[in-house]
Amino acid sequence: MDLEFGEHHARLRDEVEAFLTANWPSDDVRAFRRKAIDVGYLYRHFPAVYGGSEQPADPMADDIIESAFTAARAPQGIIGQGPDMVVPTLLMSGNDAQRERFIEPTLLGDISWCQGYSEPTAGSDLASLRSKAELDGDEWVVNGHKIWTSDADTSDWMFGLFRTEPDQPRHHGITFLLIPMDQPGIEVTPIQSMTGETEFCEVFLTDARTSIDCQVGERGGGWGVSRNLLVHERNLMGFRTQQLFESMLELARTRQMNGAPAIEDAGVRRSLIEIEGELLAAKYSRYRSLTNSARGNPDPNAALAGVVKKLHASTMAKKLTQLGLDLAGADEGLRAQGDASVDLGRANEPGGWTANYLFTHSSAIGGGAPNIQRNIIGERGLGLPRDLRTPKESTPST
Amino acid sequence: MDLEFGEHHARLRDEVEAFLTANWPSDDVRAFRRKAIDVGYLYRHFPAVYGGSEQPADPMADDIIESAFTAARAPQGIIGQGPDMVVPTLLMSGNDAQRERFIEPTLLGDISWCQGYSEPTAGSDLASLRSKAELDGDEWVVNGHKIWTSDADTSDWMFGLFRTEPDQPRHHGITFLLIPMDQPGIEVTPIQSMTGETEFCEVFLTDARTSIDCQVGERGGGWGVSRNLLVHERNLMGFRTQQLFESMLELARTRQMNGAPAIEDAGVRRSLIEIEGELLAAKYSRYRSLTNSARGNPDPNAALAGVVKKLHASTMAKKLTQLGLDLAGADEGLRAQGDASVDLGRANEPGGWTANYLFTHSSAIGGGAPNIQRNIIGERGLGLPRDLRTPKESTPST
Amino acid sequence: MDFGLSDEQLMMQDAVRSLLENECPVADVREGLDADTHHDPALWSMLAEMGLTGLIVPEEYGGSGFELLDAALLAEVAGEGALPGPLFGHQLATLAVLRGGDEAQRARWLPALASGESIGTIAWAEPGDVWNPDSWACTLVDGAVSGTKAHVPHASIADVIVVGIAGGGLAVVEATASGFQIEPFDGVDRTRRIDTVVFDGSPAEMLGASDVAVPVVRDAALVLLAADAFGCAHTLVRETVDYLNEREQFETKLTQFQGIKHELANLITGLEPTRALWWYAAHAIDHVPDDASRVAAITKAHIADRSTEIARQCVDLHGAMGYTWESTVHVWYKRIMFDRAFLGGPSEQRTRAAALSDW
Amino acid sequence: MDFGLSDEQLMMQDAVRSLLENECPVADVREGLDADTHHDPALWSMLAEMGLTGLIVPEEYGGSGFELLDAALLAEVAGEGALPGPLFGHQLATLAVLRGGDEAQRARWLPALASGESIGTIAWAEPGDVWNPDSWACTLVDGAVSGTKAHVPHASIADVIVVGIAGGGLAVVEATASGFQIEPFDGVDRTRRIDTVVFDGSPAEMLGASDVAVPVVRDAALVLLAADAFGCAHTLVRETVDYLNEREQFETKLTQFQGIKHELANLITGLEPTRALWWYAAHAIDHVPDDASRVAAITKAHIADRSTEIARQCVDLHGAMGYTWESTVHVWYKRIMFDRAFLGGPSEQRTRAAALSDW
Repeated sequence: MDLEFGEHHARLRDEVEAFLTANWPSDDVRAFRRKAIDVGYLYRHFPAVYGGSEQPADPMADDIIESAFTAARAPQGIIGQGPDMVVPTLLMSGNDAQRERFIEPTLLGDISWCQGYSEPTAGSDLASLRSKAELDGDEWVVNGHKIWTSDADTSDWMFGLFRTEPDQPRHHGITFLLIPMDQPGIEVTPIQSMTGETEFCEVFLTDARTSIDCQVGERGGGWGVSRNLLVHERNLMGFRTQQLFESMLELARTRQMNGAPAIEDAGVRRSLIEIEGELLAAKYSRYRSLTNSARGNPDPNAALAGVVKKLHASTMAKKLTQLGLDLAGADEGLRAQGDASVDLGRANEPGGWTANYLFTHSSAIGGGAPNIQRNIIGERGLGLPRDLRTPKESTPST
Repeated sequence: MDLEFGEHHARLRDEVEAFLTANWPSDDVRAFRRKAIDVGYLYRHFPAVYGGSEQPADPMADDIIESAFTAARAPQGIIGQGPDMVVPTLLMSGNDAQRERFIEPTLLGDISWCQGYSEPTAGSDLASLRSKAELDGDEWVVNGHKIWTSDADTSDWMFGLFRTEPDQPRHHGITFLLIPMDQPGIEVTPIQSMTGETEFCEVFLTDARTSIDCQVGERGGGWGVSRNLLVHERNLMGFRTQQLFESMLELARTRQMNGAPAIEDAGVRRSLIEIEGELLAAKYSRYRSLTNSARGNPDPNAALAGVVKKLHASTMAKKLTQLGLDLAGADEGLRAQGDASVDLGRANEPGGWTANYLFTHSSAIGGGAPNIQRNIIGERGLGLPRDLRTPKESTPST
Repeated sequence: MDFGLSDEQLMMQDAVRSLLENECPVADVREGLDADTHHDPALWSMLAEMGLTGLIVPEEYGGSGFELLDAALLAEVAGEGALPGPLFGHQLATLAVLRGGDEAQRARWLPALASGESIGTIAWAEPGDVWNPDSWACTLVDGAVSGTKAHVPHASIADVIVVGIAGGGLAVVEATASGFQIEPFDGVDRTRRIDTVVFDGSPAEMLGASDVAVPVVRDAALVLLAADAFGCAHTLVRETVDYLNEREQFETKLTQFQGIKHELANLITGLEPTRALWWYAAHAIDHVPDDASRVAAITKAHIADRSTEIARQCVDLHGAMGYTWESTVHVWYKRIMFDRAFLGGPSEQRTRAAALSDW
Repeated sequence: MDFGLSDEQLMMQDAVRSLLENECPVADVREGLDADTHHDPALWSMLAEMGLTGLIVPEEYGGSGFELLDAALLAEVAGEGALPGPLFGHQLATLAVLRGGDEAQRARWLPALASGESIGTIAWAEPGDVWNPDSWACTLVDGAVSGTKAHVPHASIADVIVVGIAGGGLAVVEATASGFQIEPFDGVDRTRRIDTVVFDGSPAEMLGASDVAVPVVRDAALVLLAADAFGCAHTLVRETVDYLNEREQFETKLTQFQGIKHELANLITGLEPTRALWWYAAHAIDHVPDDASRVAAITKAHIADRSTEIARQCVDLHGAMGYTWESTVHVWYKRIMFDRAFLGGPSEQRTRAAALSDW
């Protein structure tokens, strides 16, 4: 184990700062990103040949770069499902033409993506999805109804799962397709969330079309392709709790409780340390997982650590935002989210804690509801047998 | 609603104290109990004709009497399965001869009882019990193996469930029998518990015999008889947390934490109030339930309140003993139970908190494990459908 | 001793439940969240006709003459149905006049409050999370109130505003008076709007026995919030059961999964025993005054925690649908957030209760 | 950066696991609970032969020259197998001499401690729950120790006792010395016995750099306890899974019920991420000294809580059998109780960590 902040780290910090001084601010965000990739500061884990910077895993270097970019308010990697989900999927399951066509534009923000995954009758139980695609010459013709699709109204492309062999049961006969959003067969309707914002959409596909070149992996093999995707999605859903914790410390210093700053209250102090314990566990687990991937997975408990990550993150986020909202006092507790967002640096602005508190529930979307997580943990993590189910049909393993 | 501490309560307190001054201490505990019953101070809810004192429900009066008896160290009702389980069962399902024969001697301590209920392969799933009884003339001949039997080594009689119609499935064909323990066909082996004590026994029955007069209810109808019993058992298993809470307050006053009594620590204070909230909820729920029974059950949510009681009590006991053990400090946390017991008035003696802490696990025995409780709460309390089970056999309702 | 509800009390609750089901179903409540104020005068009249606006007002002033327990039972049903409108503030204002007013003041305000003709509210908090009467800064000088009050329930439609005054007094401002301005606050619970009220020399009259009324009003507020949260939480559990009973996953009814069953069982096990707790806390205000403040604080803290757990879990048990505006679960969830925060959260209440203990 | 175990570390753990499975299965551990001391010299020799008694001792003194992370990895496996005997105190005494001793003192004691020929222990606490070195009352006057030490691990078989001295120093008493008496304490964890030791003028020698050693020994103790509790908790989950896999109720395997599956999932979700936490806490003692004390306290508190939850739930998941002496679950349960209490529980550790924070 080696966590030294070595000389090369000090050097890196100086180099990053020099780079930022030289190149930011700039009017051309895209060009800036391209430069930052070329020197190895962004998309550090993606292959250079497809537009990444292909650096060895080094979370300390990641931290140094991220801190410097944040301090300079310089653009970092595109946040979203393109770099976090589509790119890894294409790297694992796409063909070279698809990688060439989509990866670099995605990393540079030229192509934005939304996910066509959940359906009204297929939430956590994806294998029951009904949207279908039929081959018409060299095009797939797609009909169906997707839901809980983030940013569908602003995205260029959708990636998703569609039933292509209707006679096959459950997760068989599903194909992974990429579909351009700007076409007459696609209609997008926003869904208002409990926060009052519209984070999600419904997407109606009526004879929408996409080229057979946009099929990823084998026809009927979409389930396998999507399983890789799920792993990445769960990483994405992790709550960036460290920044929120810093905001909470700031809050505890300023809020009065019984005539003194809350941070002097013995119980509050212990509660803060309790939450910090969770945060540190999550942080070092991330280091562990990065190291383990870089080494080719010698860690015998890595699978268990992987499957608990999302439930741990969402449990932690709930505890953290509850304490934050309570510490913020009744003025905040009674306040609507309003214009506040879940921008973690602004949690202490009016409505900020309410926003973060309510947002913890959005994790039920996409990454799988908590009880699905518990099943995965029990079955894949602890080797427990599968649930009892209604014996109507023998259900294939997911 | 009327909770006034009225004049009659003040009068009662004076009367009880006068009674105790006149009659206690005494060499003849049995005669003292008989007198205390006759004036209406003990076994207040059992019919007078069978040896109880048949008073109207009045928890405030109960509290007044119990406090005075406790202060005078005078004997109260026999604690145990006789008065708490056998007597109610005989009142509900026995015949007059059985009531005459068993109830008063049980209340006065002349007959002590143990429960022949669980078996090695039938714990929470009682319907799968295997011990059997066959009729031989006017005697039942009993063979089998009971386990988790409290005080079997010191009891005069066992009450229990035995399979009498082996061709009937599950909970059908089971009969409720009373069996004298002092006979050659019964062998008792103590089970050492994790605390080092022997609270439970195994009982091996080999051609043990009991008269057909000792069959309670119909032949094959023991399941119904036992369901009434279970309700009473769950009352019995309730943890007497109020006294333990008083001990914890005493502890918090004396223990030092960061150079001051623990009771001055802001976090400890809130934790104590949090636990007091649970205790008060349990206390007033008990008042509610007594009132509701006395009135003939008009309370529309009484069934729900009833089914959650035991899980609430055991959850509360776990929280309470954890805080107590932590407050008691490492000297106590490292200490074995030793000679300490779960005598609630002595929790602050060495080993007392360890004893109470470990004892919270004994609730898994008898009253049903927590997950069984959760099923009962979900199904009977919230009307949820029954669990999925292996479809091998359709299981009759328990 | 008798620790149960009377037939009249159960009937009152059932009658209100029926009224809300018919006149104000939750779908309508959700629709109204975007309205200017969430107050329906027709519904208010129906509540008034049932004697509920004057529930705790003695009959001599035209009220029903009931106790705080009855008010709490009403608050429970209001929580169950997420009843929008000014009832919460109205009950507290009425209580303040009843306990704090002299004979003339009672005679002046109670009849119209009891009949529902006047809507009352209470201006308790001040900006910066000031809830403790000892810290009030609003002044009453020469019969005129000046200062700012925060989180005043439904101030914009109130006729009678009871205002906390520096030194721990309570004064009454009539809405017809001049010299105050109302600024809506963007509250999380849009069924019970709260406003900021800035007084700048509004004519006002001090209640004669304010010192008696202040602790009673605070205790009552805590208990009414607890009863409301209890009602909300019970509904959330029932709504969740109903929703999940209709849903299937892996060809199985969701409620047949023990994971869901046991979660709901744990939640209801935390909640149901607290019913008797708030019953007692409400009863104590009228009958066991020495115990009332401490038990009210314990009760508010305890039920805030139990109902919050239920709210957060029940939202998650609805899956993605639980996160939408379309689902109604957020209506109760946010109402519980209000009940938790108003007058201070569990931590503040437990700190108060500990200070009131004879440890 | 490299945040993972080396092949050597994984092999060391596997080797110890195999040894314990073969030489000290848990059934034997349970049998030994009633013995006078739970120390098996043959097993100790095997551990010594594997280099484990001198794990952190530099090679120049005959040790293996590893780091505290390795000691913690050993503690994890010791917890997994509920290894009885003096290892815990031995590691701390060795560390005290290593970090606190001058060259002559190291040369005098380390070789025998490393080879396992000498068993070491640490006399840290004093009666009345005194764990803070600032409050130690034992005196060292003219080369003689007087005073009482509590909770000394396996004192009765120790050859070298490191004793905390008033003013925050550490002195070494050899068991061959006169002037002290050992009184067994009836401890809850009977795999690691603890004794009270009363010194009355025992010859002793002060370690030269005690001030350096004291915080390191305390941090190391906290981390070793955390790693032990982690190992215990992991085994309890595995044992529970195995036990329930074998059991049926209502003709269904118990582990097929979601109620059990989700409970176990929640428990392991709290536990598994803490593995990296104690790795880091152990690593920090050797490499990030500024962060070591604070992280050690956080880690001990956190893992004590997670492992306690697991212990209590896993006992209950065993049903009535879990309450018996015959079942082995209580062996780990009580070991976790020891790990939780020794040096002070979660509340004390969090209070310390907060005091060490730069808030």
